[in-house]
Amino acid sequence: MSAFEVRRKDADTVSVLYLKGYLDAHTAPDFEQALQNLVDENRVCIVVNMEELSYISSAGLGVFMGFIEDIRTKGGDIKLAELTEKVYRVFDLLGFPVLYDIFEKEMEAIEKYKEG
Amino acid sequence: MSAFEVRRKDADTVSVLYLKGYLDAHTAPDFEQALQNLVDENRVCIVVNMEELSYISSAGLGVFMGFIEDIRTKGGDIKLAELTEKVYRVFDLLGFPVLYDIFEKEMEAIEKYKEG
Amino acid sequence: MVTRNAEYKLHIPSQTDNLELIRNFVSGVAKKVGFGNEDINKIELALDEACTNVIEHAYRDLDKGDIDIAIKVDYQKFVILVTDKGKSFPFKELEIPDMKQYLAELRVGGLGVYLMKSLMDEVEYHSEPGVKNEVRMVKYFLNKD
Amino acid sequence: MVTRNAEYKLHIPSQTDNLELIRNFVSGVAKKVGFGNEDINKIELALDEACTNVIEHAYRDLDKGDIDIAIKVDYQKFVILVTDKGKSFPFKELEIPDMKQYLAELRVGGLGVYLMKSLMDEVEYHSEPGVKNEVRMVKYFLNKD
Ligand SMILES: Nc1ncnc2c1ncn2[C@@H]1O[C@H](COP(=O)(O)OP(=O)(O)O)[C@@H](O)[C@H]1O
Ligand SMILES: Nc1ncnc2c1ncn2[C@@H]1O[C@H](COP(=O)(O)OP(=O)(O)O)[C@@H](O)[C@H]1O
Repeated sequence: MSAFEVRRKDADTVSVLYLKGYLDAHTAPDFEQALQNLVDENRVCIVVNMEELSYISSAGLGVFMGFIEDIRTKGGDIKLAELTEKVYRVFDLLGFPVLYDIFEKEMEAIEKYKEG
Repeated sequence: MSAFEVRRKDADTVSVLYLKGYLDAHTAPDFEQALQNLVDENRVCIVVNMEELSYISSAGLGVFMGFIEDIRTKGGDIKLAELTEKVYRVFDLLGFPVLYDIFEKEMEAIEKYKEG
Repeated sequence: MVTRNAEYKLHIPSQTDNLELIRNFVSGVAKKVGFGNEDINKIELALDEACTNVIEHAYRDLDKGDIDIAIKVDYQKFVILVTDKGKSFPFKELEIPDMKQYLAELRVGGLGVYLMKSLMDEVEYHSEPGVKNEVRMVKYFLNKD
Repeated sequence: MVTRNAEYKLHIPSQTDNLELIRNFVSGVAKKVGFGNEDINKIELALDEACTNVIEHAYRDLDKGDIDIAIKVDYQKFVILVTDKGKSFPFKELEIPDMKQYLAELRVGGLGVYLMKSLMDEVEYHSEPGVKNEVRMVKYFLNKD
Protein backbone atom coordinates (compact mmCIF):
# COMPACT_ATOMS: atom_id res chain seq x y z
CA MET A 1 0.00 0.00 0.00
CA SER A 2 1.29 3.46 -0.77
CA ALA A 3 -1.19 5.82 0.86
CA PHE A 4 1.75 7.97 1.90
CA GLU A 5 5.31 8.45 0.71
CA VAL A 6 8.28 10.57 1.76
CA ARG A 7 11.10 11.17 -0.66
CA ARG A 8 14.23 13.11 0.19
CA LYS A 9 16.59 15.28 -1.82
CA ASP A 10 19.78 16.75 -0.38
CA ALA A 11 20.93 19.94 -2.06
CA ASP A 12 24.05 21.37 -0.50
CA THR A 13 23.28 22.03 3.16
CA VAL A 14 19.54 21.99 2.64
CA SER A 15 17.43 18.81 2.65
CA VAL A 16 14.03 18.70 1.02
CA LEU A 17 11.40 16.16 2.06
CA TYR A 18 8.64 15.54 -0.50
CA LEU A 19 5.41 14.34 1.09
CA LYS A 20 2.85 12.54 -1.01
CA GLY A 21 -0.62 11.19 -0.22
CA TYR A 22 -2.32 11.07 3.17
CA LEU A 23 -0.54 12.13 6.34
CA ASP A 24 -2.62 10.79 9.21
CA ALA A 25 -2.14 8.81 12.43
CA HIS A 26 -1.29 5.76 10.37
CA THR A 27 1.38 7.33 8.21
CA ALA A 28 2.79 10.00 10.57
CA PRO A 29 5.48 7.57 11.88
CA ASP A 30 7.00 7.45 8.36
CA PHE A 31 7.33 11.22 8.28
CA GLU A 32 8.69 11.19 11.82
CA GLN A 33 11.34 8.66 10.80
CA ALA A 34 12.39 10.77 7.83
CA LEU A 35 12.86 13.83 10.05
CA GLN A 36 14.66 11.76 12.68
CA ASN A 37 17.09 10.52 10.04
CA LEU A 38 17.88 14.10 9.04
CA VAL A 39 18.44 15.13 12.65
CA ASP A 40 20.67 12.10 13.22
CA GLU A 41 22.78 13.15 10.25
CA ASN A 42 22.81 16.69 11.58
CA ARG A 43 21.09 17.98 8.45
CA VAL A 44 18.80 20.48 10.10
CA CYS A 45 18.09 22.97 7.30
CA ILE A 46 14.91 21.31 6.15
CA VAL A 47 12.26 22.17 3.56
CA VAL A 48 9.06 20.13 3.48
CA ASN A 49 7.53 20.19 0.01
CA MET A 50 3.81 19.36 0.24
CA GLU A 51 2.80 19.79 -3.39
CA GLU A 52 1.55 16.20 -3.56
CA LEU A 53 0.24 15.94 -0.03
CA SER A 54 -3.51 15.56 -0.32
CA TYR A 55 -4.42 15.38 3.35
CA ILE A 56 -3.08 16.16 6.81
CA SER A 57 -4.58 15.53 10.25
CA SER A 58 -3.39 16.59 13.69
CA ALA A 59 -1.20 13.49 13.82
CA GLY A 60 0.78 14.98 10.93
CA LEU A 61 0.88 18.45 12.45
CA GLY A 62 2.16 16.84 15.65
CA VAL A 63 5.26 15.63 13.80
CA PHE A 64 6.19 19.22 12.89
CA MET A 65 5.66 20.35 16.49
CA GLY A 66 7.63 17.38 17.81
CA PHE A 67 10.80 18.36 15.95
CA ILE A 68 10.77 22.12 15.64
CA GLU A 69 12.27 22.97 19.04
CA ASP A 70 15.18 20.52 18.75
CA ILE A 71 15.92 21.53 15.17
CA ARG A 72 15.90 25.25 15.93
CA THR A 73 18.12 24.71 18.97
CA LYS A 74 20.57 23.04 16.60
CA GLY A 75 20.52 26.12 14.37
CA GLY A 76 18.24 24.68 11.75
CA ASP A 77 14.60 25.10 10.76
CA ILE A 78 11.65 23.38 9.12
CA LYS A 79 10.30 25.53 6.29
CA LEU A 80 7.17 24.61 4.38
CA ALA A 81 6.64 24.91 0.64
CA GLU A 82 4.06 24.34 -2.10
CA LEU A 83 1.08 23.54 0.13
CA THR A 84 -2.20 22.88 -1.66
CA GLU A 85 -5.08 25.04 -0.55
CA LYS A 86 -6.71 22.13 1.27
CA VAL A 87 -3.64 21.39 3.35
CA TYR A 88 -2.84 25.07 3.91
CA ARG A 89 -6.30 25.59 5.39
CA VAL A 90 -5.54 23.12 8.17
CA PHE A 91 -2.24 24.78 9.02
CA ASP A 92 -3.95 28.13 8.92
CA LEU A 93 -6.88 27.10 11.11
CA LEU A 94 -4.41 26.34 13.90
CA GLY A 95 -2.30 29.45 13.43
CA PHE A 96 0.79 27.54 12.28
CA PRO A 97 1.87 30.28 9.86
CA VAL A 98 2.95 32.26 12.96
CA LEU A 99 5.50 29.59 13.80
CA TYR A 100 6.57 28.23 10.42
CA ASP A 101 7.86 29.98 7.31
CA ILE A 102 5.59 29.00 4.45
CA PHE A 103 6.63 29.52 0.83
CA GLU A 104 4.80 29.15 -2.43
CA LYS A 105 7.83 27.68 -4.16
CA GLU A 106 10.38 25.21 -2.86
CA MET A 107 13.13 27.36 -4.39
CA GLU A 108 12.15 30.33 -2.25
CA ALA A 109 12.47 28.25 0.91
CA ILE A 110 15.90 27.01 -0.15
CA GLU A 111 17.03 30.53 -1.02
CA LYS A 112 15.95 31.69 2.42
CA TYR A 113 18.48 29.32 4.01
CA LYS A 114 21.24 30.58 1.70
CA GLU A 115 20.51 34.19 2.60
CA GLY A 116 21.32 33.36 6.15
CA MET B 1 -22.74 15.39 -9.06
CA SER B 2 -20.98 14.24 -12.18
CA ALA B 3 -20.29 10.56 -11.60
CA PHE B 4 -21.17 9.95 -15.23
CA GLU B 5 -21.24 12.03 -18.39
CA VAL B 6 -22.15 11.43 -22.04
CA ARG B 7 -20.91 13.81 -24.68
CA ARG B 8 -21.77 13.54 -28.34
CA LYS B 9 -19.98 14.42 -31.55
CA ASP B 10 -21.59 14.14 -34.97
CA ALA B 11 -19.14 13.61 -37.81
CA ASP B 12 -20.81 13.23 -41.15
CA THR B 13 -23.19 10.27 -40.91
CA VAL B 14 -21.45 8.83 -37.87
CA SER B 15 -22.20 9.89 -34.30
CA VAL B 16 -19.73 9.31 -31.49
CA LEU B 17 -20.83 9.11 -27.86
CA TYR B 18 -18.10 9.71 -25.29
CA LEU B 19 -18.79 8.02 -21.97
CA LYS B 20 -17.03 9.23 -18.85
CA GLY B 21 -17.09 7.99 -15.26
CA TYR B 22 -19.27 5.25 -13.81
CA LEU B 23 -21.96 3.52 -15.85
CA ASP B 24 -24.17 1.69 -13.37
CA ALA B 25 -27.86 1.28 -12.56
CA HIS B 26 -27.96 4.91 -11.45
CA THR B 27 -26.41 6.43 -14.54
CA ALA B 28 -27.55 3.97 -17.23
CA PRO B 29 -30.70 6.05 -17.95
CA ASP B 30 -28.49 8.94 -19.12
CA PHE B 31 -26.74 6.70 -21.62
CA GLU B 32 -30.09 5.26 -22.67
CA GLN B 33 -31.41 8.75 -23.31
CA ALA B 34 -28.39 9.66 -25.43
CA LEU B 35 -28.90 6.56 -27.60
CA GLN B 36 -32.64 7.20 -27.81
CA ASN B 37 -31.97 10.73 -29.05
CA LEU B 38 -29.74 9.36 -31.81
CA VAL B 39 -32.36 6.82 -32.86
CA ASP B 40 -35.05 9.51 -32.85
CA GLU B 41 -32.91 11.60 -35.19
CA ASN B 42 -32.31 8.50 -37.29
CA ARG B 43 -28.58 8.72 -36.69
CA VAL B 44 -27.90 5.02 -36.35
CA CYS B 45 -24.21 4.74 -37.24
CA ILE B 46 -22.93 4.98 -33.71
CA VAL B 47 -19.51 4.71 -32.11
CA VAL B 48 -19.27 4.57 -28.33
CA ASN B 49 -15.90 5.85 -27.16
CA MET B 50 -15.15 4.50 -23.67
CA GLU B 51 -11.67 5.90 -23.14
CA GLU B 52 -12.78 7.74 -20.00
CA LEU B 53 -15.30 5.19 -18.77
CA SER B 54 -13.91 3.85 -15.54
CA TYR B 55 -16.61 1.33 -14.68
CA ILE B 56 -19.50 -0.59 -16.18
CA SER B 57 -22.03 -2.95 -14.58
CA SER B 58 -24.73 -5.10 -16.16
CA ALA B 59 -27.09 -2.12 -16.09
CA GLY B 60 -24.76 -0.44 -18.57
CA LEU B 61 -24.37 -3.55 -20.71
CA GLY B 62 -28.15 -3.79 -20.76
CA VAL B 63 -28.36 -0.45 -22.55
CA PHE B 64 -26.24 -1.79 -25.42
CA MET B 65 -28.42 -4.90 -25.64
CA GLY B 66 -31.61 -2.85 -25.47
CA PHE B 67 -30.76 -0.85 -28.61
CA ILE B 68 -28.72 -3.13 -30.82
CA GLU B 69 -31.59 -4.97 -32.48
CA ASP B 70 -33.53 -1.85 -33.38
CA ILE B 71 -30.45 -0.02 -34.60
CA ARG B 72 -29.30 -2.90 -36.78
CA THR B 73 -32.78 -3.29 -38.23
CA LYS B 74 -32.55 0.35 -39.22
CA GLY B 75 -29.28 -0.36 -41.03
CA GLY B 76 -27.01 1.06 -38.35
CA ASP B 77 -24.74 -0.36 -35.68
CA ILE B 78 -23.18 0.34 -32.31
CA LYS B 79 -19.42 -0.02 -32.50
CA LEU B 80 -17.19 0.23 -29.45
CA ALA B 81 -13.85 2.00 -29.24
CA GLU B 82 -11.00 2.76 -26.86
CA LEU B 83 -12.10 0.56 -23.95
CA THR B 84 -9.82 0.49 -20.93
CA GLU B 85 -8.64 -2.94 -19.89
CA LYS B 86 -10.91 -2.91 -16.86
CA VAL B 87 -14.04 -2.21 -18.87
CA TYR B 88 -13.02 -4.54 -21.68
CA ARG B 89 -12.73 -7.40 -19.21
CA VAL B 90 -16.41 -7.08 -18.33
CA PHE B 91 -17.50 -7.10 -21.98
CA ASP B 92 -15.20 -10.04 -22.59
CA LEU B 93 -16.42 -12.05 -19.60
CA LEU B 94 -19.90 -12.04 -21.11
CA GLY B 95 -18.80 -12.79 -24.66
CA PHE B 96 -19.89 -9.39 -26.01
CA PRO B 97 -17.02 -9.23 -28.52
CA VAL B 98 -18.95 -11.84 -30.55
CA LEU B 99 -21.81 -9.40 -31.02
CA TYR B 100 -20.12 -6.00 -31.09
CA ASP B 101 -17.25 -4.68 -33.18
CA ILE B 102 -14.61 -3.41 -30.79
CA PHE B 103 -11.81 -1.11 -31.95
CA GLU B 104 -8.73 0.19 -30.29
CA LYS B 105 -9.09 3.61 -31.86
CA GLU B 106 -12.24 5.66 -32.45
CA MET B 107 -10.95 6.48 -35.94
CA GLU B 108 -10.91 2.81 -36.91
CA ALA B 109 -14.57 2.43 -35.91
CA ILE B 110 -15.53 5.50 -37.93
CA GLU B 111 -13.55 4.26 -40.96
CA LYS B 112 -15.39 0.95 -40.74
CA TYR B 113 -18.70 2.73 -41.35
CA LYS B 114 -17.22 4.58 -44.33
CA GLU B 115 -15.95 1.34 -45.88
CA GLY B 116 -19.24 -0.48 -45.57
CA MET C 1 1.32 -5.93 6.89
CA VAL C 2 -2.08 -7.18 5.91
CA THR C 3 -4.63 -7.50 8.69
CA ARG C 4 -7.15 -10.25 8.31
CA ASN C 5 -9.75 -11.69 10.68
CA ALA C 6 -11.94 -8.65 10.83
CA GLU C 7 -15.46 -7.53 10.12
CA TYR C 8 -16.57 -4.44 8.24
CA LYS C 9 -20.19 -3.39 7.91
CA LEU C 10 -22.02 -0.79 5.91
CA HIS C 11 -25.67 0.14 6.38
CA ILE C 12 -27.05 2.27 3.59
CA PRO C 13 -30.37 3.35 2.04
CA SER C 14 -31.50 1.26 -0.91
CA GLN C 15 -30.99 3.76 -3.73
CA THR C 16 -29.03 3.51 -6.95
CA ASP C 17 -27.21 6.74 -6.16
CA ASN C 18 -25.55 4.91 -3.27
CA LEU C 19 -23.95 2.30 -5.52
CA GLU C 20 -20.81 4.39 -5.85
CA LEU C 21 -20.41 4.56 -2.06
CA ILE C 22 -20.98 0.82 -1.84
CA ARG C 23 -18.32 0.14 -4.47
CA ASN C 24 -15.84 2.44 -2.77
CA PHE C 25 -16.45 0.72 0.53
CA VAL C 26 -15.87 -2.80 -0.74
CA SER C 27 -12.93 -1.93 -2.94
CA GLY C 28 -11.30 -0.09 -0.04
CA VAL C 29 -11.61 -3.13 2.20
CA ALA C 30 -10.56 -5.54 -0.58
CA LYS C 31 -7.45 -3.44 -1.22
CA LYS C 32 -6.65 -3.26 2.44
CA VAL C 33 -6.74 -7.02 2.91
CA GLY C 34 -4.33 -7.47 0.03
CA PHE C 35 -6.29 -8.32 -3.13
CA GLY C 36 -4.78 -7.25 -6.43
CA ASN C 37 -6.54 -4.90 -8.83
CA GLU C 38 -8.15 -7.58 -10.92
CA ASP C 39 -9.77 -9.24 -7.90
CA ILE C 40 -10.76 -5.87 -6.44
CA ASN C 41 -12.59 -5.06 -9.69
CA LYS C 42 -14.40 -8.40 -9.64
CA ILE C 43 -15.51 -8.04 -6.03
CA GLU C 44 -16.65 -4.47 -6.67
CA LEU C 45 -18.77 -5.49 -9.65
CA ALA C 46 -20.25 -8.55 -7.94
CA LEU C 47 -21.38 -6.44 -4.99
CA ASP C 48 -22.78 -3.74 -7.29
CA GLU C 49 -24.86 -6.41 -9.03
CA ALA C 50 -26.11 -7.87 -5.75
CA CYS C 51 -27.09 -4.43 -4.44
CA THR C 52 -28.63 -3.33 -7.72
CA ASN C 53 -30.88 -6.40 -7.50
CA VAL C 54 -31.89 -5.55 -3.96
CA ILE C 55 -32.73 -1.99 -4.99
CA GLU C 56 -34.54 -2.90 -8.21
CA HIS C 57 -36.20 -6.17 -7.25
CA ALA C 58 -36.34 -6.83 -3.49
CA TYR C 59 -37.44 -3.26 -2.68
CA ARG C 60 -39.12 -2.60 -6.06
CA ASP C 61 -42.56 -1.81 -4.70
CA LEU C 62 -41.38 -0.15 -1.54
CA ASP C 63 -40.75 3.49 -1.05
CA LYS C 64 -37.82 2.96 1.25
CA GLY C 65 -35.52 0.22 2.37
CA ASP C 66 -32.04 -0.36 3.68
CA ILE C 67 -29.21 -2.58 2.62
CA ASP C 68 -26.82 -4.13 5.11
CA ILE C 69 -23.47 -5.20 3.79
CA ALA C 70 -21.12 -7.20 6.01
CA ILE C 71 -17.62 -8.18 4.98
CA LYS C 72 -16.02 -10.92 7.04
CA VAL C 73 -12.40 -11.57 6.40
CA ASP C 74 -10.34 -14.44 7.72
CA TYR C 75 -7.09 -15.96 6.58
CA GLN C 76 -8.68 -18.07 3.86
CA LYS C 77 -11.48 -15.96 2.48
CA PHE C 78 -13.34 -12.74 1.94
CA VAL C 79 -17.07 -13.18 2.60
CA ILE C 80 -19.68 -10.58 1.67
CA LEU C 81 -23.20 -10.77 3.09
CA VAL C 82 -25.85 -8.55 1.55
CA THR C 83 -29.02 -8.43 3.60
CA ASP C 84 -32.34 -6.84 2.74
CA LYS C 85 -35.80 -6.87 4.29
CA GLY C 86 -37.70 -6.75 1.01
CA LYS C 87 -39.27 -9.34 -1.26
CA SER C 88 -37.62 -12.72 -1.54
CA PHE C 89 -37.31 -14.69 -4.77
CA PRO C 90 -36.64 -18.29 -5.79
CA PHE C 91 -32.90 -17.96 -6.42
CA LYS C 92 -32.42 -21.68 -7.08
CA GLU C 93 -35.01 -21.69 -9.85
CA LEU C 94 -33.40 -18.78 -11.63
CA GLU C 95 -32.39 -19.77 -15.11
CA ILE C 96 -28.78 -18.80 -15.64
CA PRO C 97 -28.39 -17.74 -19.27
CA ASP C 98 -26.26 -19.61 -21.75
CA MET C 99 -24.32 -16.60 -23.04
CA LYS C 100 -23.96 -17.88 -26.61
CA GLN C 101 -27.70 -18.25 -26.95
CA TYR C 102 -28.30 -15.05 -25.01
CA LEU C 103 -26.22 -13.00 -27.43
CA ALA C 104 -27.60 -14.77 -30.51
CA GLU C 105 -31.14 -13.93 -29.41
CA LEU C 106 -30.20 -10.34 -28.54
CA ARG C 107 -31.78 -10.73 -25.13
CA VAL C 108 -31.82 -7.89 -22.61
CA GLY C 109 -31.26 -7.97 -18.85
CA GLY C 110 -30.91 -10.97 -16.60
CA LEU C 111 -27.11 -10.82 -16.42
CA GLY C 112 -26.65 -9.78 -12.79
CA VAL C 113 -26.67 -13.16 -11.09
CA TYR C 114 -24.68 -14.66 -13.95
CA LEU C 115 -22.00 -12.02 -13.40
CA MET C 116 -21.98 -12.54 -9.63
CA LYS C 117 -21.42 -16.27 -10.15
CA SER C 118 -18.71 -15.66 -12.73
CA LEU C 119 -16.86 -13.13 -10.61
CA MET C 120 -16.95 -14.79 -7.19
CA ASP C 121 -15.96 -18.26 -6.00
CA GLU C 122 -19.27 -18.92 -4.25
CA VAL C 123 -22.68 -17.25 -4.44
CA GLU C 124 -25.60 -18.34 -2.27
CA TYR C 125 -28.99 -16.92 -1.42
CA HIS C 126 -30.89 -17.54 1.80
CA SER C 127 -34.29 -16.18 2.64
CA GLU C 128 -36.41 -16.06 5.75
CA PRO C 129 -39.51 -14.69 4.01
CA GLY C 130 -40.88 -11.65 5.76
CA VAL C 131 -37.76 -11.37 7.92
CA LYS C 132 -34.73 -10.98 5.69
CA ASN C 133 -33.00 -12.15 2.56
CA GLU C 134 -29.30 -12.66 2.31
CA VAL C 135 -26.88 -13.01 -0.56
CA ARG C 136 -23.58 -14.58 0.47
CA MET C 137 -20.59 -14.27 -1.85
CA VAL C 138 -17.12 -15.64 -1.20
CA LYS C 139 -13.73 -14.99 -2.72
CA TYR C 140 -10.81 -17.11 -1.53
CA PHE C 141 -7.31 -15.83 -1.06
CA LEU C 142 -5.11 -17.92 -3.34
CA ASN C 143 -1.36 -17.79 -3.80
CA LYS C 144 -1.36 -14.55 -1.85
CA ASP C 145 1.19 -13.25 0.68
CA MET D 1 -31.62 15.80 -6.68
CA VAL D 2 -30.23 15.59 -3.19
CA THR D 3 -31.70 12.93 -0.92
CA ARG D 4 -31.82 13.75 2.75
CA ASN D 5 -33.47 12.06 5.72
CA ALA D 6 -31.37 8.96 5.68
CA GLU D 7 -29.02 6.97 7.84
CA TYR D 8 -25.64 5.56 6.90
CA LYS D 9 -23.59 3.36 9.18
CA LEU D 10 -20.09 1.98 9.10
CA HIS D 11 -18.72 -0.64 11.48
CA ILE D 12 -14.98 -1.01 11.32
CA PRO D 13 -12.04 -2.38 13.33
CA SER D 14 -10.24 0.20 15.45
CA GLN D 15 -6.97 0.48 13.54
CA THR D 16 -5.19 3.48 12.11
CA ASP D 17 -4.93 1.78 8.72
CA ASN D 18 -8.73 2.03 8.50
CA LEU D 19 -8.73 5.83 8.73
CA GLU D 20 -8.58 6.16 4.97
CA LEU D 21 -11.70 3.99 4.57
CA ILE D 22 -13.45 6.02 7.24
CA ARG D 23 -12.60 9.29 5.50
CA ASN D 24 -13.75 7.96 2.14
CA PHE D 25 -17.03 6.83 3.68
CA VAL D 26 -17.87 10.15 5.29
CA SER D 27 -16.73 12.28 2.39
CA GLY D 28 -18.78 10.14 0.01
CA VAL D 29 -21.92 10.64 2.09
CA ALA D 30 -21.20 14.34 2.64
CA LYS D 31 -20.78 14.84 -1.10
CA LYS D 32 -23.94 12.93 -1.83
CA VAL D 33 -26.06 15.06 0.47
CA GLY D 34 -24.81 18.21 -1.19
CA PHE D 35 -21.98 19.69 0.83
CA GLY D 36 -19.35 21.69 -1.03
CA ASN D 37 -15.67 20.73 -1.02
CA GLU D 38 -14.70 22.95 1.86
CA ASP D 39 -17.33 21.47 4.16
CA ILE D 40 -16.56 17.95 2.97
CA ASN D 41 -12.91 18.48 3.93
CA LYS D 42 -13.90 19.77 7.37
CA ILE D 43 -16.22 16.87 8.08
CA GLU D 44 -13.61 14.38 6.89
CA LEU D 45 -10.93 15.81 9.15
CA ALA D 46 -13.24 16.08 12.18
CA LEU D 47 -14.21 12.41 11.87
CA ASP D 48 -10.59 11.36 11.37
CA GLU D 49 -9.70 13.15 14.61
CA ALA D 50 -12.59 11.56 16.51
CA CYS D 51 -11.68 8.08 15.26
CA THR D 52 -7.95 8.58 15.84
CA ASN D 53 -8.80 9.38 19.46
CA VAL D 54 -10.89 6.25 19.78
CA ILE D 55 -8.07 4.14 18.35
CA GLU D 56 -5.26 5.78 20.32
CA HIS D 57 -7.00 6.56 23.60
CA ALA D 58 -10.29 4.69 24.12
CA TYR D 59 -8.84 1.37 22.92
CA ARG D 60 -5.23 2.15 23.83
CA ASP D 61 -4.71 -0.80 26.17
CA LEU D 62 -6.90 -3.21 24.28
CA ASP D 63 -5.79 -5.58 21.62
CA LYS D 64 -8.92 -5.18 19.57
CA GLY D 65 -11.95 -3.00 19.34
CA ASP D 66 -14.52 -1.73 16.88
CA ILE D 67 -15.73 1.69 15.92
CA ASP D 68 -19.31 2.34 14.93
CA ILE D 69 -19.96 5.41 12.86
CA ALA D 70 -23.51 6.50 12.17
CA ILE D 71 -24.41 9.43 9.94
CA LYS D 72 -27.94 10.74 10.29
CA VAL D 73 -29.02 13.26 7.75
CA ASP D 74 -32.18 15.33 7.81
CA TYR D 75 -33.13 18.53 6.09
CA GLN D 76 -31.38 20.75 8.61
CA LYS D 77 -28.29 18.88 9.59
CA PHE D 78 -25.65 16.22 9.18
CA VAL D 79 -25.06 14.34 12.43
CA ILE D 80 -22.15 11.96 12.99
CA LEU D 81 -22.13 9.58 15.94
CA VAL D 82 -18.89 7.79 16.74
CA THR D 83 -19.35 4.99 19.25
CA ASP D 84 -16.73 2.88 20.98
CA LYS D 85 -16.74 0.34 23.78
CA GLY D 86 -13.37 1.31 25.21
CA LYS D 87 -12.22 3.60 28.00
CA SER D 88 -14.19 6.74 28.68
CA PHE D 89 -12.64 10.09 29.58
CA PRO D 90 -13.75 13.37 31.18
CA PHE D 91 -14.42 15.29 27.96
CA LYS D 92 -15.83 18.33 29.79
CA GLU D 93 -12.67 18.74 31.85
CA LEU D 94 -10.45 18.67 28.81
CA GLU D 95 -8.44 21.85 28.57
CA ILE D 96 -8.85 23.26 25.10
CA PRO D 97 -5.57 24.92 24.11
CA ASP D 98 -5.22 28.62 23.49
CA MET D 99 -3.45 28.35 20.14
CA LYS D 100 -1.31 31.46 20.59
CA GLN D 101 0.11 30.13 23.82
CA TYR D 102 0.28 26.60 22.42
CA LEU D 103 2.45 27.72 19.52
CA ALA D 104 4.58 30.04 21.64
CA GLU D 105 5.36 27.18 24.02
CA LEU D 106 6.04 24.76 21.13
CA ARG D 107 3.65 22.22 22.65
CA VAL D 108 3.01 18.88 21.02
CA GLY D 109 -0.25 16.94 20.61
CA GLY D 110 -3.62 17.72 22.13
CA LEU D 111 -5.06 19.33 19.00
CA GLY D 112 -7.65 16.72 18.03
CA VAL D 113 -10.60 17.90 20.07
CA TYR D 114 -9.73 21.52 19.34
CA LEU D 115 -9.88 20.74 15.62
CA MET D 116 -13.16 18.86 15.93
CA LYS D 117 -14.71 21.85 17.69
CA SER D 118 -13.31 24.29 15.14
CA LEU D 119 -14.47 22.26 12.16
CA MET D 120 -17.98 21.27 13.24
CA ASP D 121 -20.94 23.28 14.51
CA GLU D 122 -21.47 21.09 17.58
CA VAL D 123 -19.32 18.50 19.33
CA GLU D 124 -20.55 16.54 22.34
CA TYR D 125 -19.35 13.51 24.23
CA HIS D 126 -21.56 11.09 26.15
CA SER D 127 -20.37 8.10 28.07
CA GLU D 128 -22.07 5.17 29.72
CA PRO D 129 -18.91 3.85 31.40
CA GLY D 130 -18.38 0.16 30.72
CA VAL D 131 -21.10 0.19 28.06
CA LYS D 132 -20.21 2.69 25.36
CA ASN D 133 -18.86 6.13 24.65
CA GLU D 134 -20.23 8.36 21.98
CA VAL D 135 -18.94 11.45 20.23
CA ARG D 136 -21.69 13.42 18.50
CA MET D 137 -20.75 16.01 15.89
CA VAL D 138 -23.15 18.17 13.91
CA LYS D 139 -22.81 20.27 10.79
CA TYR D 140 -25.82 22.33 9.72
CA PHE D 141 -26.86 22.88 6.14
CA LEU D 142 -26.76 26.61 5.59
CA ASN D 143 -27.68 28.59 2.49
CA LYS D 144 -27.81 25.32 0.63
CA ASP D 145 -30.31 24.19 -2.04
N1 LIG E 1 -32.18 -9.66 -4.63
C1 LIG E 1 -33.25 -10.00 -5.39
N2 LIG E 1 -34.50 -9.88 -4.87
C2 LIG E 1 -35.57 -10.20 -5.60
N3 LIG E 1 -35.51 -10.65 -6.86
C3 LIG E 1 -34.31 -10.80 -7.43
C4 LIG E 1 -33.13 -10.47 -6.72
N4 LIG E 1 -32.09 -10.73 -7.53
C5 LIG E 1 -32.59 -11.18 -8.68
N5 LIG E 1 -33.93 -11.24 -8.64
C6 LIG E 1 -34.82 -11.75 -9.70
O1 LIG E 1 -34.01 -12.53 -10.58
C7 LIG E 1 -34.04 -11.98 -11.91
C8 LIG E 1 -32.66 -12.07 -12.56
O2 LIG E 1 -31.75 -11.24 -11.89
P1 LIG E 1 -30.43 -10.74 -12.60
O3 LIG E 1 -29.70 -11.93 -13.12
O4 LIG E 1 -29.65 -9.94 -11.64
O5 LIG E 1 -30.89 -9.87 -13.83
P2 LIG E 1 -31.75 -8.51 -13.87
O6 LIG E 1 -31.66 -7.89 -12.52
O7 LIG E 1 -31.07 -7.70 -14.92
O8 LIG E 1 -33.13 -8.92 -14.25
C9 LIG E 1 -34.51 -10.56 -11.73
O9 LIG E 1 -35.16 -10.08 -12.88
C10 LIG E 1 -35.43 -10.66 -10.54
O10 LIG E 1 -36.72 -11.11 -10.96
N1 LIG F 1 -12.20 9.18 22.48
C1 LIG F 1 -11.37 9.33 23.52
N2 LIG F 1 -11.29 8.37 24.46
C2 LIG F 1 -10.47 8.50 25.49
N3 LIG F 1 -9.70 9.58 25.72
C3 LIG F 1 -9.74 10.59 24.84
C4 LIG F 1 -10.58 10.51 23.69
N4 LIG F 1 -10.42 11.66 22.99
C5 LIG F 1 -9.54 12.39 23.67
N5 LIG F 1 -9.12 11.77 24.77
C6 LIG F 1 -8.18 12.30 25.79
O1 LIG F 1 -8.12 13.72 25.59
C7 LIG F 1 -6.78 14.13 25.27
C8 LIG F 1 -6.82 15.24 24.21
O2 LIG F 1 -7.26 14.71 22.99
P1 LIG F 1 -6.93 15.44 21.63
O3 LIG F 1 -7.31 16.87 21.77
O4 LIG F 1 -7.57 14.71 20.53
O5 LIG F 1 -5.35 15.37 21.47
P2 LIG F 1 -4.38 14.11 21.36
O6 LIG F 1 -5.19 12.95 20.95
O7 LIG F 1 -3.39 14.55 20.34
O8 LIG F 1 -3.77 13.94 22.73
C9 LIG F 1 -6.08 12.89 24.81
O9 LIG F 1 -4.71 12.94 25.04
C10 LIG F 1 -6.76 11.80 25.64
O10 LIG F 1 -6.19 11.74 26.91
